[in-house]
Amino acid sequence: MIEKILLISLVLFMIAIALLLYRVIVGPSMPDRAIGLDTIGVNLISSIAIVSILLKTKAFLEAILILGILAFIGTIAFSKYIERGVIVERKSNR
Amino acid sequence: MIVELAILLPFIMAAVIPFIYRRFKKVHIGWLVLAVPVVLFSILTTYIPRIVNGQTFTKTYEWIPSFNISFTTYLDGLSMIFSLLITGVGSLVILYSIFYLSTKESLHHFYCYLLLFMGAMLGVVFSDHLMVLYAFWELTSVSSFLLIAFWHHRKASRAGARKAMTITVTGGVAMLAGFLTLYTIAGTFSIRELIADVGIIQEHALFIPAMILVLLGAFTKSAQFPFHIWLPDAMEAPTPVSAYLHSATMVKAGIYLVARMSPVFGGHEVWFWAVAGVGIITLFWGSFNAVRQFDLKALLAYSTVSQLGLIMSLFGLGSAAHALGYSQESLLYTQATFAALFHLINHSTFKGALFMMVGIVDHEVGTRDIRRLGGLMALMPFTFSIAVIGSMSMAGLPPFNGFLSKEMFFTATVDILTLNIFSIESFGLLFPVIAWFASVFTFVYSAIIVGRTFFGKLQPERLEKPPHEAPIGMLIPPFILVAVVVGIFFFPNVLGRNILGPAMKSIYPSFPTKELIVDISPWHFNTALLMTIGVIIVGVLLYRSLPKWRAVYQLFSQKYTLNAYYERIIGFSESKSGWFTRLYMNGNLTYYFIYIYVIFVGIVAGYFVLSDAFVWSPAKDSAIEYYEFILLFIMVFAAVALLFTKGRITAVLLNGVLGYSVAFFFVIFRAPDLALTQLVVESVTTALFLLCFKFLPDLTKENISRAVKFSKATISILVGATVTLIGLTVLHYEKFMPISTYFEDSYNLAGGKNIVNTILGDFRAFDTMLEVVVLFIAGLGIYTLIKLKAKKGETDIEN
Amino acid sequence: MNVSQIVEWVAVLMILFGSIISVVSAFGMIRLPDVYTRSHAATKSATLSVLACLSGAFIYFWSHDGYVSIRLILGIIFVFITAPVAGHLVCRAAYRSRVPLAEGSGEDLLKPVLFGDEVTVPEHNEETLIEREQKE
Amino acid sequence: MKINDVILRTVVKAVVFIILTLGVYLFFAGHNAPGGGFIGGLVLGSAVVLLYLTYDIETVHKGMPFDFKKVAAFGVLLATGTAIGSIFFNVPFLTQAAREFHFPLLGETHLSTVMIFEAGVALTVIGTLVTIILSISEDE
Amino acid sequence: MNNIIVLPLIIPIVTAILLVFLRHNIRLQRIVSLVTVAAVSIIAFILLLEVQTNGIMKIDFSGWLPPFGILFVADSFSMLLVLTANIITAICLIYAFSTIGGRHERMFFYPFVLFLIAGVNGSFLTGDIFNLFVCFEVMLLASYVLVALGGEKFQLRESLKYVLINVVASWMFLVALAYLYGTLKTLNMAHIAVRVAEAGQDPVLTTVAILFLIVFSLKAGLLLFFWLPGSYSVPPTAVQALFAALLTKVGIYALFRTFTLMFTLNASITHMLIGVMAGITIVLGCLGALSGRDVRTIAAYNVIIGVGFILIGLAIGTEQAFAGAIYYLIHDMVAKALLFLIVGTMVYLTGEIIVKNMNGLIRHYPLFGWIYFIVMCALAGIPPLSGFLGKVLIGQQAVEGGFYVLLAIGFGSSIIVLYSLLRIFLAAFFGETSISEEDKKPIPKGAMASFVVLALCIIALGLGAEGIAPYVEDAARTLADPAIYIEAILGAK
Amino acid sequence: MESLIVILVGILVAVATYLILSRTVIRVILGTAVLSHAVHLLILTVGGLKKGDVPLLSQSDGPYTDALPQALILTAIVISFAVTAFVLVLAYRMYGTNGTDDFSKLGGSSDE
Repeated sequence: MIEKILLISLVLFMIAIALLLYRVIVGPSMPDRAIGLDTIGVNLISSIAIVSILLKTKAFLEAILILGILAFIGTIAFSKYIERGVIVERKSNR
Repeated sequence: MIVELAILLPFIMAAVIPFIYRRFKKVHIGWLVLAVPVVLFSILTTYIPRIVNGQTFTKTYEWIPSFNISFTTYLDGLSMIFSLLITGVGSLVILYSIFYLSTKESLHHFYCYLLLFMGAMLGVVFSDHLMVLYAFWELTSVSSFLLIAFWHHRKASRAGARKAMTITVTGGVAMLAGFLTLYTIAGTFSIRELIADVGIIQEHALFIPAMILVLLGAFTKSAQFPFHIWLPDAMEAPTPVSAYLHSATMVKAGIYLVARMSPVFGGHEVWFWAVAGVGIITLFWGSFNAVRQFDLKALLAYSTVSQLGLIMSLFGLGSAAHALGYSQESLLYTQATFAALFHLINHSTFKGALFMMVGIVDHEVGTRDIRRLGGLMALMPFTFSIAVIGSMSMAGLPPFNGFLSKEMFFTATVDILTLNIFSIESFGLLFPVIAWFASVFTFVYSAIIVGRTFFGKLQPERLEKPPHEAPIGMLIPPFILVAVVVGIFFFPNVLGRNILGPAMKSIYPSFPTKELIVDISPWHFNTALLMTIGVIIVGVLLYRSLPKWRAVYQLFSQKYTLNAYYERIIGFSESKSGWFTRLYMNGNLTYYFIYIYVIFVGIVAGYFVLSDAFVWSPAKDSAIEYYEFILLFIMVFAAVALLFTKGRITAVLLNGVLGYSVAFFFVIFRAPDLALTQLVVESVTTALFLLCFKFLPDLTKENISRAVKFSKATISILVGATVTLIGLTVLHYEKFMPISTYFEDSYNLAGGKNIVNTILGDFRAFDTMLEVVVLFIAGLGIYTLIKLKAKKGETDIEN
Repeated sequence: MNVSQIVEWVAVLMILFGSIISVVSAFGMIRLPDVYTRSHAATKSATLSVLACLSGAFIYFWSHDGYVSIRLILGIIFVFITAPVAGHLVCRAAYRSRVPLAEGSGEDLLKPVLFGDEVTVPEHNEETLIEREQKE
Repeated sequence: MKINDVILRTVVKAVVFIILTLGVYLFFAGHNAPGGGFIGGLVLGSAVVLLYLTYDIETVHKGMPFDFKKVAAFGVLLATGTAIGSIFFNVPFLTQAAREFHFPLLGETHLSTVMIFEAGVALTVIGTLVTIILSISEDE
Repeated sequence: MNNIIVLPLIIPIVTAILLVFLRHNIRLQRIVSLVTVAAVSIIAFILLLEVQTNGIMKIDFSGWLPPFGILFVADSFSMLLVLTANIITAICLIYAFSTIGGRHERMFFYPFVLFLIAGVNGSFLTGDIFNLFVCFEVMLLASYVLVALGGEKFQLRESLKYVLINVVASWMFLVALAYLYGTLKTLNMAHIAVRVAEAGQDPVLTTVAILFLIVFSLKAGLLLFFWLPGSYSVPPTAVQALFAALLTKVGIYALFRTFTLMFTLNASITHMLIGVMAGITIVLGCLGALSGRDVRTIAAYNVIIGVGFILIGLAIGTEQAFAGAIYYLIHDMVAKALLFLIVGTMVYLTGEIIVKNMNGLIRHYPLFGWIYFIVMCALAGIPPLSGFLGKVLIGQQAVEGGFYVLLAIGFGSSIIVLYSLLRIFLAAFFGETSISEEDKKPIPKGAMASFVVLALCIIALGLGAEGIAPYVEDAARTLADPAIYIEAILGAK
Repeated sequence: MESLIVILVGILVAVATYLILSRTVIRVILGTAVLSHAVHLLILTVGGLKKGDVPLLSQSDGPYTDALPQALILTAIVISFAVTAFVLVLAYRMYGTNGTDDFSKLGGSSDE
C-alpha cells in the first residue's frame, strides 16, 4: 500500500515535471524557462527521495543535496545571464 | 672482385665528386671521372678469354636475408657484352663531354648523375637477383631523369625528364609485379635458378601475366611502341647524355632484360609474338617518323626507337628456338638472336658516333634544325666523314658493320617463314615485308642526316655561330667509334667468337656453344642482299622525291599522335580527378558527416541484415514501472522538441533536460555515482553552453529544401534504427558471464565498499588517471585557445 | 498498527501531499499569465512540496531504518534557504530584462524608477539586453 | 547602473560552506558510498564557481590567489605521482598501499594512497573547471 | 617487474605537466621535452630488445591480473611503432625549436606535443580495449589543441571540422564498446580474442567487428578520410608532420590489433571489407594527389594513399604481408614526417602554397632539394630506399593470395605518388628561381638538421632493412598467430 | 525495460544524427551532446538493468548490478564533458574569426 502511494506520488511528480517541461520549451520569456527549470530541479529532488525509498537505498541522498545546489547555482547563473548577459564578471559593476 | 668493383666504383666516385669538385675548379673534373670507365673497361677486357672458355663469375652478398633478398652478382657472356658497351661507350662519352661542357656548367652534378647512371646500368647487367636488378633498374630511371633535366631551367628539359621518368617508372613497377609473380611461381629471385626451373614456371597459371608484366618493363625502358614517346623528348638532355643513354645504355636495358629472360619466357607463343611483333612495329613506326623530323636529335631519337625495335624483334624471332629445343632446325632461329646481339653492338657504335656528330654540329653551329643547316661539308670535313660513316652503317650499307647486321636481320625475317609453330603461316609474311619497308625509311633518314646537313647550300645567316671544325678532343671519340664501325665490318668474327658467342651461351644454355656462333662473312650473296639492293634503289628515289611526298605526314594530324594522347590522358586525368575530388571534398562538414553515416549504415546495417543476426526476445526484459514511461516520454518529447526548437537557449535547456533525465535513469538503474556525476556534469555543461552563447549567434532557420530535409531525416532514422537493432540483439547475447563479478569482492581486494569507485580508483585506476589527463588537456587547451589569438596585420607565412 | 507504522504512514502521506502540491504548482506554472505570477507558483508552492516530500522521506527513513540522514536535513535546509533567493533573482532579472507584465496588472510603479522615461519597451528577447550592452 | 546583490551575497556566504562541506564529505565518502575524487572535485569546483558568480573575478582572486591551471597541473601530478611511486617500491605500476588505522575519534579508518590519488583527481577537476569558466568569462 | 613498459606513457605526461610550471622558461622547455622524447625512445629500444629475448612482456597495473585489470603489453609490433613514433617526435621537436615561435611555445606547445605522444604510446601499448579508447582521447584532445594552436581563421575553421568528426567517431567507438561489452562481457583484448574464439565469431560478433572497423577507419583515414586533407594542412609545420606520422598510424595499429588478434575468424567478410576499403581509399587518394594544386593538399592525399597501402597488407592477412605492412608502416611514418616538414618549409620559404607559383628552390637550397628528392623516391617505393621492401613484401603476398586488383591499385598508386611529387619537384625545385640571393630566407639550422636525420633514416631503413628484420619478423609472427599473444597475456590454456 | 531503453537510445541517436547533419555549429555540437547521452545509456543498458542492487557493499548483500559499465560510463562522462567544453570554445572562436556559423559557408577546403 505504502509502495503504491509512493508510486502514485512519483507519477504525480513526473506529471509535474512534464508540465514544467512544456513551460521550459514554450517560454515565452527566458525567466519563464529559468523558473521552470528551477522547479523541475526541485521536483527531481522530491522524485529522487521517493525513488530512494522505493529502492530501499540511501545511496542517492547525496544526489538530493547536489541537485539542490545545482538548481540554485543554475538559477543564479541563468538569471545573471538574463539580467546582464554575462555570468562571471571581471570587475563588479564595471 | 671485378664485378663488385665495377658496380661500386662509379657510386663511390659519384659520392665523392661533389666534394672534390670545389678543389678542381681549374681543371675540368671530367678528366678524373674518365678514369672510372676506362679502368673498368680495361679490366673487363682481361676477363674476355675466361668468359669465352665458358667461365662465369658469381658472388653473393647478403642484403636482406630474412626476406631472401641478396646482392648476387653474375658475370657471363651476356652481361659482358653490355658491361663492355657501358664502360666503353661511357669512356668515349666522358671524353667527349669534357670538350662539350664548359666548366661553367655545374659539372659536379653532371658527372655525379652520369656516374650514378653508369653504376646503375652496370648493376642491372651484373645482378642475378631480380630485386637487386629492379633496384638498379629504377636507379637508372632516376639518374636518367636527373641527366635529362640537367638543364632544368629549360621548360622542355623538365617536361622531357618528367615524361621519361613517369613512363619508365611505370614500366618498372609493372616489371616489379612481374618479378614478384615469378617469385610466387618459382620461389626464387635468382635468374639462374629461374632458368633452371623453367619447366615448372611455364606450367603455372600466372606464367603469362608474369611475362607480360616483365615485358612492360622492358618495352617502356627500351622505348618500344607505344611507349617510345618519352625518348624523343628526352633529347633535351645535353648531347653526351643522349649519346650515352640512347645509344648504348639506358634504352639497351630493356633489350638486356628481354635477352636475359628469354630462357625463362622464350618458347612461348605470347612471348614470340609480343617481342617480335612489338619490335617490328616499333622498327617501322620509328623509321617512318624519323623521316619527318627537322631536328637532327629528334631524328636520331626516332632512329634509335626504330633500331631498338629491330633488335627487339630479332630477339623475338630468336626465341622460337627455345620452343623447338635443341635441334639443327632450331639453330636457324638462334641466328636471329645472334644477329640481335651483333646489331646491338653495331648500333651502339654508329649511333654513338652520330649523336656525337650532331652534338658537334649543334655546338659549333648553334642549331640542329636541318632546315637551317646545309653545306657544312667543306667547313667541317672531319665531322662530315663521321656523319657519312655513321649514316651509311645505319642505313645498312657496306663496308660498315650496320650492313652485316642488317643483312642478318633480313635473313632472319625470311628464315622465320619456315617455322611451323606459333601459327606463323598466317602473319609471318609481314615480318620481311615490314622490315623491308622500314629499312627503306631508315635509308631515307640516314640520307637526310648527311644530305641536309653537309650538302646543299650553306645558310650562314640562319646559323647562330659561324661554322668551323670542332676541337680535336671532341672529334676523337666519334672517330674511335667509326673506326670500330669499319673494323667490325672487316673482322666480324673476332667479335662473334669472343663476345657474341659466350652471350649466346647465356641465352641458350642448353645449346652447344659452338653451334650457336655464326660465321659472319662480309661478302655474301643471298636473298637479304637482294633486299638491301632494293632498299637502296627505292630509298634513293624516295629521298630524291622527299619534298613531294612529305605531305603524307600531314595526314597524321597533330591531334592524334601518341604524344597528344599521352598529354591528353594526363590532362584529362588531372582535370577530371580534380573535378571529382572537389566534388566530394567540398569542405562542407555536413557532407562529410553524410558520407560517414551512409557508409556506416551501408556497411554495418548491410552486413547485420544480410547475416540475419537480428534476435529480439522482449520476454527477458526486466519489469517496467509507470513513472518510467513518463520519463521515457519526457525524454522522447525533449529530444524531438530539440529538433524543432528555434531558440538556442531552449535547445540547450532541452539538452539539459535530456541529461537530467539520463541522470534520473541512472538513479532508477541503481547507479548512484553515475547519477551524481551526470547531474553535476550536465549542469556544468549547460552552464558552459550559456557562457559561450555570449560569443555565438542565435539559431537561424535552416533554409533547406524538403528533399534535403527528408534525406537527412532518412539517414538519421536509419542510423538510429541500426543502433537500436544491434542493441536489441546484443541485449540478449548471453554466452558469457561478465568479468565484473570479480569486482564484487572489492572490499577484500581493494578495501572499498563502493564497487564502482574501487574500480575507478583501483582496478581500473589507470583509466581514471588518463581521464584526468584528458580533462587537464581540455582545460589547458581551452585556455590556449582563448589566449592565443592570431595577431592582426601580421601576414602569416603559413597560408 | 504500531507507532512506527503510523509514523511511516504519516511520512508517506506527507510525500503524497507534496506531490499533489507539486502538480498544482505545475498547473500554476502553465496557467498563470506572466512570469511574475508564475514565479509565485514556482517558489512558494513548489518549495512547500519539496519540503513536505523531503521531510516525509526523512521521517520514513528515520522510522523505518532508524537512520537519521544528515544529508536530507542539509538538503531541506539548503532548499529552504535558496529557493526564495533564486525566485527573487529570477524575478529581478525578468523585470530588468523587461519582460512585460500580464495585461491588466495595473500600474507599474517601478518602471519609471528603473528605466526612467523610456517609451519604447523592447520585445522580451533574451538577446536585446546583450545587444544593447555590446553596443555600449 | 549598479545592481545590488546583497541578498544573494548574504545567502551565498552560508551556502558556500554547505557546498564545501558536502564536497569534502563526498570526496571522503567515495570509498564506501557514492562520491569520490571526481564528484567531490566537481562540487568543490562549483562552490568556487558560485563565488565567482556572486562576486567577480577580481574580488575572488584576492581571496584565493591561485593560478587554477597550476592547481589542475598539480592535481594531475599528484595522481600520476602516486602511480609512479609504486615503481620505486618495485610493485606493479599504480599499486596502492592501504592500511587500517585506528584513530581515537573516527574509529577504524581505512587509509590508503588511493586517497592521494583521489585528491589529485579532485584538484584537477577543480582546477580545470575553474580554468575553463574563467577563461571563457575573461574573453572579450 | 615490468614497470618499464608504462614509462613511454607516463614520462611524457609527467614532464608535460612539469613544463606547465616552467611556462616562461622556453629554453628549459625545449631541453626537457627533447630529453623526454629521447629517453622514451631509448626505453622503447631497450624494450624492443627485451621482447626479443623474453617474449611478449606485460605489466598488470596495480597487480590485477587480466582480464580484470588494465595492462600494458609490449610486443615487437607495438614496440617498433613506439620506437619509431618517438624518434620522429624527437626530430619534429628539433624542427619546431627553430620554427614554431615563442607565441606558441609560451602557450604550452611542448606539453601538448608530449601529451600527444603519450596518447600515441599508450594506444600502441595498451592491452585493454576501453583503455585504448581513453588513450585515443588523450591523443585526440592534444591533437585538437595542436590543430587549433595559433588561432588563425582557416585554422579554426578546419580544426572545428576535424574535432567534430573525431568527436562523433569517438562516440561511435563507445557504441562499439557498448556492444562489445554487451556481448563478450570483457574488455581485455586477449580475453576478447579467447571469447570470440569460443563463440565462433557469430554474425553478432562480426557486426561488432565491422563497427570497430568503421570506427578505426575514421581514425586511420581508411575510406573515411574526409577530415584529413583539411586538418592536416592548417597547423604549424612541425605539428603537421607529427600528425602525418602518428595520428593515422594509431588508427592503423588499432585496425591491425582488432583484426589480427580479436576478430580473426570471419576474415572472408572483415578482411574482404578492409581490402575493398583500402582499394577505394587508394584510388580516391590518388585522384586527390593527382589533382592537388597546393603542396599541402598533395602531401595530405599522399598520407591517404599510404594508409590504403598499409591496409592492403592487413587485408591479405598472411605473415609475410604483415611483415610488409609493418615495414611500410615504419617507412611511412618517417617519410611522411619528412615530406610534411619539407612541404611546410617550402611554404615558408616561398610564401606560396600553390605548386605552380614556386620555382627554382634547388638553386638556393641544394641540400633541401635533394632531400625532397630522396623522400619522393622513397615514397614511390624506389629501391633501395625505405618504401621498397614493404612494397615488395605486400606485393608478393598479394600475388600469392590472388589479390590482383589490390596489387594493381597498390602498385599503380606508387606511380601516382611519384607523379604528384615529381610535379612538385620539377615546378618548385627545378627551373629558374624568382627569389634573388638577397631575398632568400635561410633555412634554420635545426630544421635542416631534422631533414638530414630523417633522410638518413629513410636511407638506412632501406639499405639496412635487415637490421630491423628480426623485430619485424617477430612482430609479424605475433600478428599472424594470435595464440602467442593470448598465451603471453592469459597464460597457457 | 531494456528494449525500451535501447529504442530510446535509437531515437536519441537519430535525433543526434539529424542535429549533426545540420549546418549550424551549435546544432552540431548539441547533436554530439545528445549522442553522448545516448551512448552512456546504451553502455549501461547492455550491461544489464535492474539485475541487482546498487553496487555498494555497505548497502546490501548483493547480488549487485554490473558495476563495470558504470565505471566505464563515469570515465566516458568526464571525457565527453572535456571534449564538449573544448568544442564549444573552439566553436565560438571559430565564429569570432570566420564570422559565420554555417558549415555550408565554411567550405574553403584547403585546396583554394
